[in-house]
Amino acid sequence: MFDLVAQSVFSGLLAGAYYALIALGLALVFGTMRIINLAHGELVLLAGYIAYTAESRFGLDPLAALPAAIIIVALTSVIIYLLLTRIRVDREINSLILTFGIAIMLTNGILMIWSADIRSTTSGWYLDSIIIGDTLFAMNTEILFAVIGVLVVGAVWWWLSKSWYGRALRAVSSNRDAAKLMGIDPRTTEILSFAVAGLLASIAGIALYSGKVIEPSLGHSLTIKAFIITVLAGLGSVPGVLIGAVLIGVAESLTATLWSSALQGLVSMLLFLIVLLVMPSGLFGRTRRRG
Amino acid sequence: MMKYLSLIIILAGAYLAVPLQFGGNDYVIGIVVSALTIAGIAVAWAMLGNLGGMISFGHSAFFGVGAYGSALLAMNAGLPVFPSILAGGVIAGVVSILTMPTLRLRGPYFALAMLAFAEIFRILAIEMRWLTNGSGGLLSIPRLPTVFGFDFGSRLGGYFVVLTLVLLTVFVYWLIRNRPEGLALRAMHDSEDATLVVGVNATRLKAAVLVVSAFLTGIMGAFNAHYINFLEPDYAFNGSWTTLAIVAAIFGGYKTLWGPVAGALIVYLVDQFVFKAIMPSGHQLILGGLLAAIVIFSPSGLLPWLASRFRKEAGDAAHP
Amino acid sequence: MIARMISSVLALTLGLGAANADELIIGSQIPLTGSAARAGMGMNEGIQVAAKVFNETNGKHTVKVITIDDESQPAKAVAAIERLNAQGALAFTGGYGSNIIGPASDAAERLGKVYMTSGGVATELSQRGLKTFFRISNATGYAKALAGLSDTLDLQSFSLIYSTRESTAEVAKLLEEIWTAEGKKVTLHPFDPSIADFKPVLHKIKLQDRPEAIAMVGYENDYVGIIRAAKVLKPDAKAIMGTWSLATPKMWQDFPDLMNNVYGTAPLPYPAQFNTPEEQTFAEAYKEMHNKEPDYLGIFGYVQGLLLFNAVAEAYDAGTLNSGGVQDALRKTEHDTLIGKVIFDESGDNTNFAHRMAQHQDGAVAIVWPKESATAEARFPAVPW
Amino acid sequence: MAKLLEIDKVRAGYDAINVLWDISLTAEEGKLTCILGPNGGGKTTLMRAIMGLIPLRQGAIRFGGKDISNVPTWNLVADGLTMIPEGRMIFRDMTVEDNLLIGGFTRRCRANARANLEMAYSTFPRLKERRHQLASSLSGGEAQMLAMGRGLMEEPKLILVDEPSLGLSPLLTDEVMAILEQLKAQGRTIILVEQNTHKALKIADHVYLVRGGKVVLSERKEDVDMDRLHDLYFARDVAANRQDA
Repeated sequence: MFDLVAQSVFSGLLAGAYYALIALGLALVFGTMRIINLAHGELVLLAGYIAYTAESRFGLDPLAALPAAIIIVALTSVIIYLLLTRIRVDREINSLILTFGIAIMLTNGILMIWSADIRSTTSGWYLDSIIIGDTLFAMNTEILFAVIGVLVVGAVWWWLSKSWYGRALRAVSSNRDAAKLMGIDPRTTEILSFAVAGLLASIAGIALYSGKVIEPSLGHSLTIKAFIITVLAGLGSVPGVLIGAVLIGVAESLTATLWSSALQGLVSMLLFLIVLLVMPSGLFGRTRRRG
Repeated sequence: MMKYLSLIIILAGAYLAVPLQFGGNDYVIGIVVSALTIAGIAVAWAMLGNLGGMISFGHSAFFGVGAYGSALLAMNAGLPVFPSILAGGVIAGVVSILTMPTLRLRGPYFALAMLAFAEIFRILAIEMRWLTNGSGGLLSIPRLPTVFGFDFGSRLGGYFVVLTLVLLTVFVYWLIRNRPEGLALRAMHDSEDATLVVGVNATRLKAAVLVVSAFLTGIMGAFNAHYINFLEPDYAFNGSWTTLAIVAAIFGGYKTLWGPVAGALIVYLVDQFVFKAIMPSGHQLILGGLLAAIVIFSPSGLLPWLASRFRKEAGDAAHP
Repeated sequence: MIARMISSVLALTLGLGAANADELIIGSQIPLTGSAARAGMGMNEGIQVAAKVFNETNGKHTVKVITIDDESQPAKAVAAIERLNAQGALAFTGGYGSNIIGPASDAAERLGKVYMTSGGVATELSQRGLKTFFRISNATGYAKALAGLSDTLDLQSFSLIYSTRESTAEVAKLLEEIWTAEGKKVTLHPFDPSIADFKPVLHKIKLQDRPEAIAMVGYENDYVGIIRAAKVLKPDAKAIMGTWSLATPKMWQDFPDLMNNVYGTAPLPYPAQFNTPEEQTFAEAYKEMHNKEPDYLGIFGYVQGLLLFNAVAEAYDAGTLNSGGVQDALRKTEHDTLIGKVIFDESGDNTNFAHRMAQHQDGAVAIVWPKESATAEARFPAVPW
Repeated sequence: MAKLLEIDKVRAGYDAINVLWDISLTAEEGKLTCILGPNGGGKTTLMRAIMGLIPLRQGAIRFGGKDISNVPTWNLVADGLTMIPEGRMIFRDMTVEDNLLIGGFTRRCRANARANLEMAYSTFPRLKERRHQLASSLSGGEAQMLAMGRGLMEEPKLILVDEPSLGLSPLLTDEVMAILEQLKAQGRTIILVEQNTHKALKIADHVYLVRGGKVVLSERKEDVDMDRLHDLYFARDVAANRQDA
């Protein structure tokens, strides 16, 4: 029994770090601009398909596809931002609808380019198992991207809190006019943050491709997962994203172990609702309320 | 007077011209019925969005509950189909009480909390096998009956039923909108503080609108169950019931009475008849692009845009 | 003005469909987008091959297949059937997923035209008393094949991992019944289709169930996830087996390191050992059209298509198209097909449907059960890890 | 003395409402120019127009002889033009220190940001005590100090100060005025917008009175007649002599 739970928690932790990668880009844009990018999951998926093309067509390692993925995905992300700036009224709901429309376009575009077949890496190293202390099992890719996930969360946290542009981004989100008075061009800053969100989606997409199976209709569920984690974390809390993601990962994993994997979705949704209703600003959010 | 006249023309067209023109073509009528089903949900959704300022991503929860409720009552309790459709709506309304804690939430938080409810109901429908037959679903759900020699179970019969349901939904929406509470709710959209000063109990009103919206959505779900004669959790609680309705409502203009209906008809019919003919398997791409375009170019929706164009033209004509 | 526009558009989209004298129009309602797109595209390839083969070999008639994407949605599937009917279709084929086939075949029944599929296995589909519904596959056939193989291998305990979707859950239920009746030990592990990490499930199987065999009922992405998790955890099982979409050349090609020694249902071995002329014709046409080796969905699509085309042609010649001639032609005889003899009963089920079990053996898909069709010995005990 | 800022017949406002009506004034280098006027007279709108936060409808603004009428705000800041807005415009959900540091965002100031931070802390010791608190937790006076400290981080040539005494105790107001005087002594050019006539006049070199979107008085401080100023301020003499700068 102990082995069972230990492995379950271990798997959950690894899954959590991976979920954090998926959620981070969405959390960044939502935390700083109050925009929920419903096409975020599709951006992650797009990066996964770029890795697939790099691997199957050019024989490249999935990680080697990262630069190409970053360029294409970050560019797409910036285009989404530029479209979002065209919205004049009811920004909250209209940005949801606009990004939803873009998500539909991306899903169908991916389907047309890459067909409905499932894809996953064939690079053996990623899938080889690694055993820790004879009792904990994982794939190399899970360990690799868990480490990357933690590092990236740290890097984003540092960027937002310590760098000039990170600070500028927070300033723009806090008070746009005052930020201009500090010599900040809000558009440049926001374009940068969408580009960074695209970069994060690219890393997440490589993690997705090298550990899981991708198919064109996957984007939507990635977006939902990312949003749930963002809400659990609390608005604007980057470390909270990691903790919220790990919470979901471990909860899902323990549900599968102790109960049934058919109920994973139920448990994570209940967890989401409970946190939302009981802790109005999320696990680590600042004082801003949702009510 | 003009207003009533145009209403009469629309009604006559809907009840007479459409059946006369397309009554023999099950395919066209079938697509129109699907579009009207979306229209019904879209109106119920817009009611919550416009009156309560609450954007829900989880209306498929009420659609599914209404559908299962009605189907199970008709199949297991032997209730006649029309009363059981009504009962399905009532069940959806009652179930919406479970979701009321979410009324404390705002904006995207409310939207996603409702989505979580829809997902929870979907999984429950899979797991509660004794009641719902799990993922196997329900086949051969009783059709709409034949009344006074008219077969409501036919495509055309279904058309009349769903048309009437949609019109009733719009009528209910109109009634609520024009009551003082409706006005208060619309004001609340702009500022919650304002209504608190006026002395309206905002939360109770919102709760009432939620129940009505859930009831109307449940009715559409119940109708669909008896029209398609089939249910399974993934279908009944499918997110597309919500997203299509949102798309339709936004497209037509969710703050207007008829916008959601017009949006549903246009989006669905144009998508199925035109885009699908041009692009047989990727036509949703165009739909997505259209949606993005309307948000950018006419954010209040198509109907308000047309209305302003019309007024402008009329104004130009009056003052040459 | 608007009304005129709409009616002209309608005329445009509905008006194509006037039939040529001897060109038989067949409607194909199939998911090319949405959740079932993958399977739908595979089946569609088979149907197209069937049309090509029919048109080249029949001599007397040609068929024209009109395909409409049902977007994996029941209401659109029903609409597709009605639209195909308006375009002059004499019968329908296609369909994937019992949830979509159910309402679509209901619609076909109302129109009095045959609906032929291989994509829905739910038992209830053939218990609705429809006269025009036919399918060449069913859940029982898959379950029997898995159970038959495990008897031959003398396996006594199973961990059954299955998706909570309707067709997978149905096959799993049948398997559980068969094995339990035989006094074997079965532990069930249902999972939600959205699950991506199977390690917790496999770990449970490894430490608690300790089964002789792991059985999977799911789809390609599920198989890949399960076998990957098994490769990491290495449970001490003697065999791993699954149902459709598993023992296919494509799976080997895409996931060679996962598939070796895995058992799955398959109609034909691969590399195809095409012995009969019909098999050869099929294989050549398939390769020519799609530039790849045929897979199991293509075979089913081909078989269901060809059966239907022949029956329609027969009824056309007999002048019984409108008086139930197509279903009579389907019901009255046995049909020799790529997947063996097909015999339809009153409910439209293929009573002779029995699947074969194949095993991935170093790049080949070898039929290992039943003995009379076997192309190789089963490797046992053997797992991919 | 050189005219550092010239405002030439500027017209500006919000949406359908025009607030400034052909307003003209100048600020001389190294001097403290004080703009007085009643609430709603257009003082803050003028500040916002200078900073490019609202577009000009007519007229021109020159900074050091260069036309800056359509230059974006952030470029003006980079050129040494700074506005210290009222205390409400601090970044409430950032810490005090981050608020100050962001003042040094422009490329020109980044290298000196740390040194400037220490300077700001020595000017406003209270801020140093609260450096790690969220700005939203500050009192009104502290917020005003934060806004000033943040503005100084921008190493400005010309500082527009918008009603620094708003909501402050008399003691704190004196403190703020002393700091402004100090800045002037350092050779910076200052435009001070105030309602607190007496305290502002003490440190001003030139005085404008803005009412109804127009300049109704422009005088050197020495020439100011308090009674007349008050009459004009409260519009007691409608026929008052109108003077353009």
